[in-house]
Amino acid sequence: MKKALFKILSNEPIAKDVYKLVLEGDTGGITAPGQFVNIELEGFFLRRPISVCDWDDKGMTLIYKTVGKGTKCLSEKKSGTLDLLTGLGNGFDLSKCGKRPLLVGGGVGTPPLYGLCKRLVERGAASAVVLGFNTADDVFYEEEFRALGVKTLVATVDGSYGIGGLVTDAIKTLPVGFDSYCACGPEPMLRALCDTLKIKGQLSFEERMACGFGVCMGCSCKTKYGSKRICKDGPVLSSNEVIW
Amino acid sequence: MKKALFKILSNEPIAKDVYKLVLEGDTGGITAPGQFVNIELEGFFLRRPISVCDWDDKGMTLIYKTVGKGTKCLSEKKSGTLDLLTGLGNGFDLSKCGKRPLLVGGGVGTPPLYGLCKRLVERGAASAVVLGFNTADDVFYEEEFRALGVKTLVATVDGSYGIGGLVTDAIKTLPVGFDSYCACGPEPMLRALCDTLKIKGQLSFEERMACGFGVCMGCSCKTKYGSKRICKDGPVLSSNEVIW
Amino acid sequence: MADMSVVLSGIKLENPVIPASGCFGYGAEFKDFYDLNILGSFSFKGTTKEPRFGNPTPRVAECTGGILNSIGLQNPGIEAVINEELPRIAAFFKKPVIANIGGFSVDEFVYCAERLDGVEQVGIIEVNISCPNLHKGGVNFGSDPKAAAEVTAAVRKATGKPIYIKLSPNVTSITEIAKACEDAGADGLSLINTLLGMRIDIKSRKPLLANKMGGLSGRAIFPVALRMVYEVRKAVKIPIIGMGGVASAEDVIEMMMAGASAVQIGAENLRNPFACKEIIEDLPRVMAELGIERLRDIIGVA
Amino acid sequence: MADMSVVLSGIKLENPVIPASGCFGYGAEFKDFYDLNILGSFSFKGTTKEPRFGNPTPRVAECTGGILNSIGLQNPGIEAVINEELPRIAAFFKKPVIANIGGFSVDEFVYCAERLDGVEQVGIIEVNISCPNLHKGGVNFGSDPKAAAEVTAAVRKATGKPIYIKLSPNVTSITEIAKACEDAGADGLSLINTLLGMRIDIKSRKPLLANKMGGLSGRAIFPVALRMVYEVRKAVKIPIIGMGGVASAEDVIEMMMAGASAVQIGAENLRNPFACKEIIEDLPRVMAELGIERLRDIIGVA
Ligand SMILES: Cc1cc2nc3c(=O)[nH]c(=O)nc-3n(C[C@H](O)[C@H](O)[C@H](O)COP(=O)(O)OP(=O)(O)OC[C@H]3O[C@@H](n4cnc5c(N)ncnc54)[C@H](O)[C@@H]3O)c2cc1C
Ligand SMILES: Cc1cc2nc3c(=O)[nH]c(=O)nc-3n(C[C@H](O)[C@H](O)[C@H](O)COP(=O)(O)OP(=O)(O)OC[C@H]3O[C@@H](n4cnc5c(N)ncnc54)[C@H](O)[C@@H]3O)c2cc1C
Ligand SMILES: Cc1cc2nc3c(=O)[nH]c(=O)nc-3n(C[C@H](O)[C@H](O)[C@H](O)COP(=O)(O)O)c2cc1C
Ligand SMILES: Cc1cc2nc3c(=O)[nH]c(=O)nc-3n(C[C@H](O)[C@H](O)[C@H](O)COP(=O)(O)O)c2cc1C
Ligand code: FES
Ligand code: FES
Repeated sequence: MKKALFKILSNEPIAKDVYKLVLEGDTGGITAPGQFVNIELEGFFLRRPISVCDWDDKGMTLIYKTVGKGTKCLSEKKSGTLDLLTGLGNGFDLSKCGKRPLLVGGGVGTPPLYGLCKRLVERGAASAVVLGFNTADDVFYEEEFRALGVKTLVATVDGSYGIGGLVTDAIKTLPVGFDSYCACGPEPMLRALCDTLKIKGQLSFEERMACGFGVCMGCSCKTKYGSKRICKDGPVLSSNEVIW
Repeated sequence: MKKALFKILSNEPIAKDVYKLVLEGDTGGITAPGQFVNIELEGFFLRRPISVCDWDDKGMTLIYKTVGKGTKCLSEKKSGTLDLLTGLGNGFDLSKCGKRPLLVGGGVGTPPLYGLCKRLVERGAASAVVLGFNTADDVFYEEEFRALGVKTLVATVDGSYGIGGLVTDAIKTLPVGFDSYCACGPEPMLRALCDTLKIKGQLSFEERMACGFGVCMGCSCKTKYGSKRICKDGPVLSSNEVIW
Repeated sequence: MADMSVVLSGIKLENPVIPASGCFGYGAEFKDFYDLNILGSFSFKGTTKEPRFGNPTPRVAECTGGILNSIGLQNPGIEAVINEELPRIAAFFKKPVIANIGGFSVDEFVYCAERLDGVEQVGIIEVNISCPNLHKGGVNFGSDPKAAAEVTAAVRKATGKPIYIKLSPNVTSITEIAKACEDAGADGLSLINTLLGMRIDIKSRKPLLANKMGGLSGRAIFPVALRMVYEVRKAVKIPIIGMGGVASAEDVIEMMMAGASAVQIGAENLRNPFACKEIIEDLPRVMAELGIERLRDIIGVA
Repeated sequence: MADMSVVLSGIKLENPVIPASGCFGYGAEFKDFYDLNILGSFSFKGTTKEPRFGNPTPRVAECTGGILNSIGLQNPGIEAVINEELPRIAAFFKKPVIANIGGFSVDEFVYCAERLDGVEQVGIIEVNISCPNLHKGGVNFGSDPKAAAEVTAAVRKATGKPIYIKLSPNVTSITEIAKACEDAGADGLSLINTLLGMRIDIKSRKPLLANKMGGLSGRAIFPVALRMVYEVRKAVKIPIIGMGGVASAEDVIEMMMAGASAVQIGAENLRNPFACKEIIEDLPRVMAELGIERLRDIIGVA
């Protein structure tokens, strides 16, 4: 965990109510894709947790949806600095992804998979990516994933773009043979994946958080191996420990 | 009273911890010199009352000292807008100033006298101005008053500038013959003036305020003619009604 | 068209938004800001038998998300209110007002209620038994179920108008006091009054308020107020006017979902004199967003 | 050199700044952020006889200037704390810790106190009789002077260590409960715990917290906490650890002027993990500005 000021380089919409925020600053706290940052916003008591979409040693990209007052306020910041806690959570474990990992993102659960995918590609893993959205207006980052050279399928619930249906429907159109999967998105999606895919998975969860660094016990969940803090022992849990 | 957004044109120090803030916006609510505005500052529950130093139909000038968190925060705003309630309080009554009014300002009580002096000069009243400060570093607006063509004396308590001593000492050096006085500054100064000057005076007071427009009764004071609200029935009281 | 109307003891309000006592004077200042007839009603400054100057100043102090006050019920006395303020109000406000009364003894409450009983303009008498700035060391009617019931029963006899007892949050069990008031004949309850608080000026090493302690109100107290409205709603059948930190149309809705039949707005008026107007204008939008057709349907749904 | 030291029941603290229970875990996460030995002490997460998962999630909700929590005392149980957490703490914290204990019965408090009695690392036992997230409908030891005295007397017998009773603000008279604890043998008092509050999600029309209500803490409650410390200070002779919304060096000083001998910082650590460090570093500057040479001289000056 590091606490640092980041400079806002840009903060523009890339889909309906979805913004891409590019920040410059010390990313030394970040150690794995799937980790998150916690953003201080003036006038709000708690910080807002947002997954790291991608990062390098100069800065990072975040993608977030405006769902309430905090994210709305964030979307209005076009310059200046933000106070962040970085490198929060465990993130995805690359070493457990195998050679042919399947990445599944739902809605604004998609961003952390991009940073993961990039690093998997660097390591030579032949990933495939399935992204699920509600409707065509919500779709983002399809091209960015393709640009990494991975097979990328998009499903929309209303069929207005890509494959009609859920990510699980899209997955059925892929050849079998994946040795693991990594997923981030709404809980029903995670559960459906867990139920249908018989391979090992890493699932990224959300929970209401206060601290985001493991001290308040706000975000606890029960797993097969005892209670875990989503913010510190997660957000990524392994498919075989989750109690649904 | 009007509520309006004002644009910050400039906000720069003009003496030790004293800032001059120039605002552009609808000044239609202001009807008399000595009135004040109440400034909303993000993160602070209450607005901050500041006297109008001068105004025209395009904007106004405020002068304030940084004494706490609110004024500190204000001093950091170099651009953008401010939400103001304007035209608060009664202000000085020009019609009661006579032909030779004496204006006395102490510290950051000085600003409202400038707007008053300007209007008195326009009406042909031959004013004289006495300004009191603690020390040379605190002095401001001496030249601005002179530029209005009025005799202007400055006193400093430590004698580091102008006449050494209090405003009452400086007043002694002036010829007699004033028919009224208007004053704004610390309460001991107002009281000393009231005790020594035997002519009628208009005195501008400060009190802790919540609303600033007369509804909360936060700022009440007892006068010889019943209780008054400093924010609405004041800030200017007449010397013969004040109970010290 | 969004239906914002609510009913308090047979009195239909166009909408549930009511400026709270002490933050709206007797309306005269606000009538210059906007047409007050858009309000559901308004609750005027707490009025006592005799005129009162109140406590020494400073009697307001800023806090994070709120304000402390120790006004101490400054008011011109019930006669002046009946003879001067109410006729003045009649000129700009055509709806029934809520008459907030304070007092130091049961007799004083009774006296004020009796005097207001015949005043047609008064829709509801709001009996403030919870002012934290009075009764130093003496009886605080709002902290004891028996005393609260005693005032309620006495005022009940003094007037045929609906009486709403305004409760203090500074108690171990607000439901106990609420029930005592209901049993003693209250038509409704107003809650909450301010939370007793204090600030110290670290430079002078003295309390910021001349009266040392004062009542905390404003956004900071919203969660406490909401909890109390929710608890009391489950404990009594009479309607509740909810208040404490309400500052937006969303807050009004949250307070109603907790169990309030109408909502008062206090300190927010002091920061923003247009608060009530803005909230009333914003309510239809928020209702539409949330799929609420009739505001009264959400009372106590949570 | 500014002298920031204070003394609690014979234990000298380098400075009065103590992270509050529940907002600092058992220190392990914070030791990675800064050297915890700069702290006066720290109060670890409320510990019960048996391990507890606590209440269902969501169990935190944001409010203006504060946070509601309904954690419900998640902890690994007293044995794990003694056998695992305390040895771990010993590796990074060389000062006596404050052991915060919770419980559902007098026996549970006694059990925990007895087990901690022999643990050298423990300087003070802080007895939390005021958790708003337990005892639904049952006894709340913190809201009744008799029950508070009973716990105090029983824990008093169980240990030779100084015991500080942590009081609830959700009461009509905190001084009455404070006095009962003093009479029953408390060495000191910690106040305040959280204010009972609630929020509703207006979209789902359900309480935001799965447990419906929770405890409000953070800056919003500072004026209430300060008032209670001030009141209790005038009513008892034993030292007070003040807390509730403290977020800056100025707040620490204000709390001490109200009567606190030391100050705990809770929710602010959650927004800013460096809060305690920054406050400790800022204290000498603020002391100099205010002309305070020895911090302990200002205890209760207001
Ligand atoms: C580990 C983690 C990673 C996340 N990554 C992303 C991301 O990359 N992109 C993105 O768009 N969103 C992400 N979220 C969700 C994001 O944190 C919420 O959408 C955001 O906090 C909402 O804030 P608000 O003020 O707009 O909403 P409000 O509803 O007004 O917020 C009120 C409170 O609830 C909390 N809250 C609301 N929704 C959520 C939620 N879904 N999860 C956790 N807390 C919530 C807020 O943080 C705040 O404390 C992530 C959440 C977590 C826990
Ligand atoms: C009618 C009126 C006109 C004023 N005109 C000017 C002016 O032209 N220039 C100027 O420099 N100052 C003026 N003041 C004083 C100015 O309002 C305060 O200095 C300012 O509010 C301090 O805010 P703060 O947050 O920096 O201080 P803090 O002490 O942190 O403020 C805490 C609270 O106390 C209030 N407060 C603090 N000092 C005063 C004070 N002296 N009077 C009233 N409230 C106070 C604040 O408004 C705030 O609510 C005027 C005050 C009044 C009442
Ligand atoms: C300055 C001020 C004066 C008040 N005076 C009264 C009063 O006279 N009678 C009363 O019943 N309540 C009075 N109150 C309490 C409010 O009516 C209300 O119950 C309380 O402030 C909580 O609501 P809020 O948070 O919206 O302000 C006063 C509050 C304030 C801030
Ligand atoms: C998330 C959270 C967990 C808490 N857990 C405990 C606890 O286990 N035991 C306890 O005595 N107090 C607990 N408290 C209360 C704090 O110690 C403190 O009394 C209260 O939060 C007020 O201080 P603050 O405003 O600085 O947070 C908890 C508070 C929070 C916010
Ligand atoms: S949010 Fe505090 S422990 Fe996870
Ligand atoms: S500040 Fe509210 S009446 Fe003057």
